[in-house]
Amino acid sequence: MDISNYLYLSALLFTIGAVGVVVRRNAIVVFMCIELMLNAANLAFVTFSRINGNLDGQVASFFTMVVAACEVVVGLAIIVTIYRSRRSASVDDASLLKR
Amino acid sequence: MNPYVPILVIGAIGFGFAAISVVAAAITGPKRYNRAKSDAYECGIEPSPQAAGGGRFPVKYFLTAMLFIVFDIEIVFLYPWAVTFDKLGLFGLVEMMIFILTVFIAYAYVWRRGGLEWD
Amino acid sequence: MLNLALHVGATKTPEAVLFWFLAPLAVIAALGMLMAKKAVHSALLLAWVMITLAIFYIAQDALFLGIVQIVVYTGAVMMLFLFILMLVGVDSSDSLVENIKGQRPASIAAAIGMGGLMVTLIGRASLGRSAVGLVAANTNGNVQGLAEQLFTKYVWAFEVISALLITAALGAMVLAHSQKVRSRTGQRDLSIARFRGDSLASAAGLPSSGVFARHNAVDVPALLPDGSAAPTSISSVLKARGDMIESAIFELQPKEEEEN
Amino acid sequence: MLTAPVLNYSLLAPILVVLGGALLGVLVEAFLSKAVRPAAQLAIALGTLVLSFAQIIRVRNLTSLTAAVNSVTIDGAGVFIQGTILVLAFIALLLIADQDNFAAQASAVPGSEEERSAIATGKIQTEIFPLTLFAVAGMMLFPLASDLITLFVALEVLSLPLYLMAGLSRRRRLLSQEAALKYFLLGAYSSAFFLFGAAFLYGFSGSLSLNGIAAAITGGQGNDVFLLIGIAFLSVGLLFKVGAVPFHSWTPDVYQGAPTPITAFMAACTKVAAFGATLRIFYVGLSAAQWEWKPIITVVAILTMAVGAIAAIAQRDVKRALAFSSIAHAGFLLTGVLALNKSGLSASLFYIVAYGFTTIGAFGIVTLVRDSAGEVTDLNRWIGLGKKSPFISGMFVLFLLSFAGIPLTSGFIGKFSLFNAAYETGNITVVVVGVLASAVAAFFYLRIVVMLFFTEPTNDSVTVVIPSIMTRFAITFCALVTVVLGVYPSLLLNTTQTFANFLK
Repeated sequence: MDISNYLYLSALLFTIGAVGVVVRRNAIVVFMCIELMLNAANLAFVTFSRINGNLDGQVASFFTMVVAACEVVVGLAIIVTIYRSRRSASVDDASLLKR
Repeated sequence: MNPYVPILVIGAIGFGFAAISVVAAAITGPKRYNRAKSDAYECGIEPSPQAAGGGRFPVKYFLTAMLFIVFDIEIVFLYPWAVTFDKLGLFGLVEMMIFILTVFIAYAYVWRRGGLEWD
Repeated sequence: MLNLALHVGATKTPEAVLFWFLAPLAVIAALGMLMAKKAVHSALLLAWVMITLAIFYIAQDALFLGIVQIVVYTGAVMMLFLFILMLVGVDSSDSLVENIKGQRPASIAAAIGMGGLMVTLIGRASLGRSAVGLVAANTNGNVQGLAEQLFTKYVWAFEVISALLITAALGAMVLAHSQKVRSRTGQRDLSIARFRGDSLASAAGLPSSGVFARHNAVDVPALLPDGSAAPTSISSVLKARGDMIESAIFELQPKEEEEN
Repeated sequence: MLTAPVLNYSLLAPILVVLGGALLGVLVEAFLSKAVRPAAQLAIALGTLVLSFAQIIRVRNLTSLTAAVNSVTIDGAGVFIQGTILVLAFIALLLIADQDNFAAQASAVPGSEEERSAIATGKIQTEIFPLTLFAVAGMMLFPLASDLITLFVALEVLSLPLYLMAGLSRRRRLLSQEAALKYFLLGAYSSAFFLFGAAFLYGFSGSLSLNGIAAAITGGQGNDVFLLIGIAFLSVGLLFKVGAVPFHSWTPDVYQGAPTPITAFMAACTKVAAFGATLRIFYVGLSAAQWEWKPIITVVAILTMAVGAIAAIAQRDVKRALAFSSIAHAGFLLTGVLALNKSGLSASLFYIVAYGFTTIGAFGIVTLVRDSAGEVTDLNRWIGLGKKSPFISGMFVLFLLSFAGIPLTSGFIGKFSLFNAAYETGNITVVVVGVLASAVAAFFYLRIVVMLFFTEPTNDSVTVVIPSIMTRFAITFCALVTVVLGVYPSLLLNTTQTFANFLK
């Protein structure tokens, strides 16, 4: 098998994630699609690390995981806040950011 | 791949055992159902149809989980540091101390603000 | 994959078997995540994709990353996602965000075009050198090699990460933690309230259910020495759930007339 | 035993000071009582920025490729951008310190009893100050970072606090929270693109450092397909951040929803930092591959200028209008990226200073125009404001004129030198579109001037509140900079000339 297959897989997963962000409406699912994209980028990093024969790619992938985890904390905190606000039917801002 | 073969074998055995147990129980065991048996087990109290709060978790679970992740990441950094501690020497120790102290400030903040209190 | 010009070194058969077994599953799971109606199903499918990727990392000589992927991503991040879904309601598929309208079909087409283009491009790529592999870089062990890079070459980024961790903790606290306006009533406050209250009747504590009662079930009130029922002896949880039986029916009938 | 990495703390001092100040802020949050916190936080934040600026002055003429192993490059342009961010952040912080704009308790559900009691007891969310400082630290690191990991980490350090702060508005909280969500989702989306591009650039060159990538491009031993994919995705990530046109849709919504002082901070400082990094990536890392990206960036620049200028006309909301104007300015700044020479860099540096001060000033005035329910951002209700408070309206007009690039304002000099640099390098199309877009934008700004000064006021509930001393200072300072740079541009132009160099 050819190592480039991993790159195809990475590109496919990235595309699926990118489509998902556009298609889905639920903020949590959109966020999961973004996580899928980050994972695809990580797979590319690890594969290239093997191709290039140095560990820089793996370090980059490691940093990505760590940073993504922080991002998840902040993002889900925002989603939770919105969810709690919306459930308490306050209608003074009903129009929101629609154009 | 070689070192992982035993792991795969263990995994296969574990999976096989679980599958065989479930199937065997389904085939050999007696099947006499009644309402009490199909109820959820709740220490003798009749289970209520839905948990308090409409089956939803309160926010404090979530807060705990979020704080867990923050310190989980710290641990993930500690592991490679510990493995290479002998090679890294003093500067590695200093770097890690700075890192831990910084994250400890976050801990102090969370603790003082009552983020770790359950109710 | 018609044109595989990128000959960066073939891998051994076990890895090929692993890849061709798991990669289609990963793609199917990712597509399922995209299509699934319920958010929980999406989350579980995403967790599966992540585990698959962890296996691929390990197969590609990135042992440590594989473990971190499982510990951080599947173990912590996906768990957090599931917590949120529990918070929002498991069966929720409601829309929380309004995307930009009208751009949807165009964006899907663009994204698929992008993906197709990428796959074609990678297919036509020729690296011009063979893959080096990580045997040399991993001689002292993968974790050791990674740690050496992490704590020397990328030490600055590592230190800056701590700022990110603090920001995350601050964010979680600011947005999700409600500070109590009143302090919690402790044991001391409670006992003061008992003795300084209107009556001393409950100073020694409330009666427990089943004491001098006609049943010893938890939802049956205790009887006070004068034969009247004490509703306070029943746990407030039962009361809140509406599982309490009317206390009056358990009271003893006054028998004074007969005696006189 | 490994050799210890050498961190040059003296050169990193500006960033370290800000990070230290932020940590101190968190400690204050943890251990000081509620009553002392606001004052202490403000003092710490302002003091930190001043101290950090003093460090900038100290290191201004030093250069180094190895200040933090190979992750950070200290050079003229980097130091200049850092200094700009510090001054802008200082001014923005004065606006932020007017705590009336922020939620009393962000975790309280809008409209709930808890929120009312939080407002009644005068609670204040003082975490905003350390968050701002963290964002500033990220912004200062972003344009200096010279490997892809550090770039990514800095990008997140600057973004995460901004995501949070965008949702902390005191009034119209649902709108604000939704803006935060939108900002977050699209920001994370763009980070994913950035990373995927970074992965392919790494695959192309085998190195994560910008210099390594540049060497691989000139060496020509890499795979051009990977390079192309890498540049494309990395650019998408960056263009998202600067708000260039196919990727701009988040800008108006976020600018409108976020609390106005945060919008000012975001619009000025984030754009400066993002352009600093963009300039470094394209000038240092990818300049040898300019034939691969120049055509696309040219199209993006043209689209950005055109859409920003035209869409602004249709806006009925001041903050949205200013957002579109900032999109147009991103387009102008992209012409500086296209120029790829010293005069282009120098002009870009001048432009970000001019743009930054003007933007903060304009948003600062938006915070002052209010009725009983809070800020009034509906343009129709600004009609005739010039008669009620000519001074503030006059200042607003000054900022608008600078946005439009009318002579005797800093905006004119900025645009002139940018277009000049682009013209020198033969990007005639871009210059023509730029001039046309400026003309369209000028029409829009003049319309606002007419509304403010030459139309009879219709409703009386809108007033300009008396600004606090801090806000007054901030706006006046911005106005002064706008005028002085317009009249004596050589004051700054000479400086940008000296500092306009990237160390490779």
